[in-house]
Formats: sequence, structure tokens, C-alpha cells
Amino acid sequence: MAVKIVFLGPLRDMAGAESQEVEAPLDWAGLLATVGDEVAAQLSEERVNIACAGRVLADKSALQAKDGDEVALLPPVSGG
Amino acid sequence: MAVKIVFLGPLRDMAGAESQEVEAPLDWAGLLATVGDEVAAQLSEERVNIACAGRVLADKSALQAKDGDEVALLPPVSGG
Amino acid sequence: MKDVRLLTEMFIPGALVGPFTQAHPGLGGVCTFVGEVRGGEGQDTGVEALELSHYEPLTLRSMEELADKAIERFDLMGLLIVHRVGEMRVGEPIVLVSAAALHRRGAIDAVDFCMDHLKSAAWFWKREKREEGWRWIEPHAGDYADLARWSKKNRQFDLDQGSS
Amino acid sequence: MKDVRLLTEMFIPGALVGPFTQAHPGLGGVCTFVGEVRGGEGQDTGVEALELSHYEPLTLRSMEELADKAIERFDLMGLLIVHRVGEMRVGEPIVLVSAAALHRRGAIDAVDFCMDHLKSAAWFWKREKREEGWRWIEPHAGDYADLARWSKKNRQFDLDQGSS
Repeated sequence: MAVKIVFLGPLRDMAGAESQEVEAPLDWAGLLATVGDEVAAQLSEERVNIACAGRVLADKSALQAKDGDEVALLPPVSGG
Repeated sequence: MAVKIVFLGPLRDMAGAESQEVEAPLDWAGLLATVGDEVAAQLSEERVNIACAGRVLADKSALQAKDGDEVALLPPVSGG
Repeated sequence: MKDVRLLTEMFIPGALVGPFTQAHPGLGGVCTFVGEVRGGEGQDTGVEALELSHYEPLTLRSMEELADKAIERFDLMGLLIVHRVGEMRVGEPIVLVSAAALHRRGAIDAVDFCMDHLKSAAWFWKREKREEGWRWIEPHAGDYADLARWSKKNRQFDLDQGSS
Repeated sequence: MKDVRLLTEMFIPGALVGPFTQAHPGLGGVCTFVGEVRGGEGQDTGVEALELSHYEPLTLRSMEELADKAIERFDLMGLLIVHRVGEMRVGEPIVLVSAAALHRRGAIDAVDFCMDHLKSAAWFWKREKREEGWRWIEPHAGDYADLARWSKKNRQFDLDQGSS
């Protein structure tokens, strides 16, 4: 297994894919290096969140995804 | 025809009647003298309103009911 | 569409809200409040029945005026106000307010506004039947406070005083 | 009774609100908000369809947590939250929140609270289809302001950040 990066909402269009599999482990620097410049720029914005293994990270830069984890990139939401 | 005084809500129980017919014309002093002490005491309270001919009076003491008018005594409301 | 009704018979909220919603294609949201006679099963309130009386020459007209105010103030596409009068049993609906608007804030606020006014500034008088007999209900202090939220002048009543 | 649902198919609000109301005998009031896809007849918005996507590992859980908060905060007897995902046409319901309480204020405020949170603090992403194609929608500044009303700290987001 590996780490699966999932692109949500508008980030999906930006990445040109729904998801991407990368080698474990994956940290913040590794994530930024993997997703391409445009998505990486978005990730640096405060209003874009990251979830790892079903939990939203309070501090994105503390990302430590291990084998089998799903990392979701969550842009600003718009429900209702 | 005369002036019809209509008792609403709890004032109906107090007056012991739904309505009462009196000689026209009827002014504030006449009304107080007609309806009995208990209802008269209620009418003096600010939160009790009076309508004459389908209009709520901004100043109760300005009541001037003429032949055929209906005078409604409106205690504090409780709808919904 | 303004639809204001005083009903003397039991009504089914869903049977009114469905057609009301359908009548406003293009709406963004509909907010509905239904008030029922509290008590009965699971609620030891002791209330057996409720009676709402009103003063016909004023009641419907004041509800119409309330509806006009709400439609203008909250930019509504439609407003439905239904109020029962007469004797009701526990669980029966007393009042229904449904507001249709392009945006949710207008719809929700309009329902809030209308309910506060119907509670303590419309010409209804309520009494409850308990084991010991009938008892008149006055609005609570909380109802007056709710009403005052809508008035800059914080007047206790916001009724149309007519032309007198 | 807490009832939280994510639906992939069209739903009829009345078919859910009726049974929800029946399930709470003794209630004082039920407030319901239904949001629909705006546009179409009489509304020249140009929207042909709407798509709501979500992130399944978070969405339903965050809605459940929102419901728990609202039930406690507003002393509710019951709360129903239904949210569509997938592609919807103009006029179809997107979201339904229905709150049952002993008193109207709790029911109305709970609906207001839940809608504000679903609008800008739940894991949904919305895009619209117009003649020129699909376009992603972000929450408006007004939605953030609405949400901030419920928070003493005025934080922009009020999402559960989990245990991380």
C-alpha cells in the first residue's frame, strides 16, 4: 500500500485528477513537492484544510501520512 | 340603534357577558361608568386597548362612540 | 403571493406547505414554523384543550398588515400565514407561517418576525382547559422581549393603531 | 430523535417532515427550512444544474456532530438534517433542516444555526452548470458573517478539528 492523495472540489480540476497514489511516508514538504505548483500554492492558504486518515489537521505542516492513509485536500466549502 | 360594547378574552368572564348594548353616544367616562368596577379597573391599565368601529384607539380617553358603533375592549393578547 | 387565513377547523400543515412551495418556482428557500397545542403523551402538562378567541373586525386585517410588512421587510417571494381559532386538542396545529425567498436569511427571519408578532401583537386570546377548568393565558415576558427585537423604538406593542 | 441523512437521490420534503413531526408528540413547535436549487422559471439566473460533492469520511460525521451540538444548545426534542449530494436540477431540494422543540425560539434558532453551519462549515463543494460550463461556487462573505454570529470567538470556521 501507499498514501492516497484525494483532491476535493475545485482542487480536483486544478490537479486534473480525483486522486494520486504516492509512496509512504508523506509529510508536508513531500506533499507540496508532489501535487504540482498550482495545488501547492492553494495548500499554503489558511482556508484550505488537510485531512489525514479521516481527521482534519489543526496544523497542516504537521502532516505525517503513513502506509494506507488517505490524505484529503479540502478547499473552502460551500454547502446548503 | 345603540352602541355595542364587546368584551374580549378574560374581560368576557369578568363582565359575565359577551357584549352589552348601551345608549349612544358613549365616551370614556360613560364607558367606565357602564362596565362595572372590575372591568373599569382593567380598562385603566395601559396594556388594555379599546377599538371603536374597527379601529384601535391610540388614546382610549378620546373614545367617542356614536349610534351603531361597536366598542371592543381588548385585554393583553396571547396568540400563536 | 400573500395567503393569510383564519381557520375554524383542524388543518394539515403539509397539505398547505406543499402547494405553497410549488407556487413559487425559482425560490431559494422556504422556512416554515408550525406551532401545536403542547402537552399530552410524554408531556405532563395537564392541558386537555386550548381555545383561541379573536375579534373578527381586527384579526384578519391585522394579520394581512403583518404579512405585508414581512413581505416588504424581508424581500419575500411569498408568505403563508394560517391561524386557528376555536377549541383545539393537544397535538393539533395552532399556527403555521411559511416564507419563500431567494435567500435563506430572509425566509428564516420572516418566520421569526411573524411568529413574534402573532404571539404577542395579534388579536388572539388563549385559554387552556385543565382538570380544574379553563384558565386564560397571557403572553410571557419572553414573548414581549422577542417582539421588541424587531422594533428600534422597543415599544411593547407593534400593532397597527389604525387612523384613530 | 436525531436523524441525519446524506441522499444521492431527489427527496420530497413533506414526506420527511410529516413523519418527523408525528414522531414527537407533545412538541410545541416545528421549524423547517428547505433550500432548493435556485433559478429557472421567472428567475433569469442561467443555472441549468448544480452539483454537490463531498468527502465521505468527514461529511456525515461532521453533520452528526453539528446535530448533536444543535440538540444540546437549543434543547431540542428532535432534529432532522437531510443533505443532497450529486447532480441536481433547478427546483430540486438540496437541504432540509427540521427542528422540534417545546418552544418556538429553540426550534427557529436551531434551524438558523444548522443552516449557517451547513452553508459554510460542512464538507460540501458546490458547482453550477451554466451555458458556458461548470463553475465552482465559494461561500459568500455574508455566509461567513452569518456563521460568526454563533461563535463567541468569531472564528471563520467552526468545524470539528478532530483529535489531531
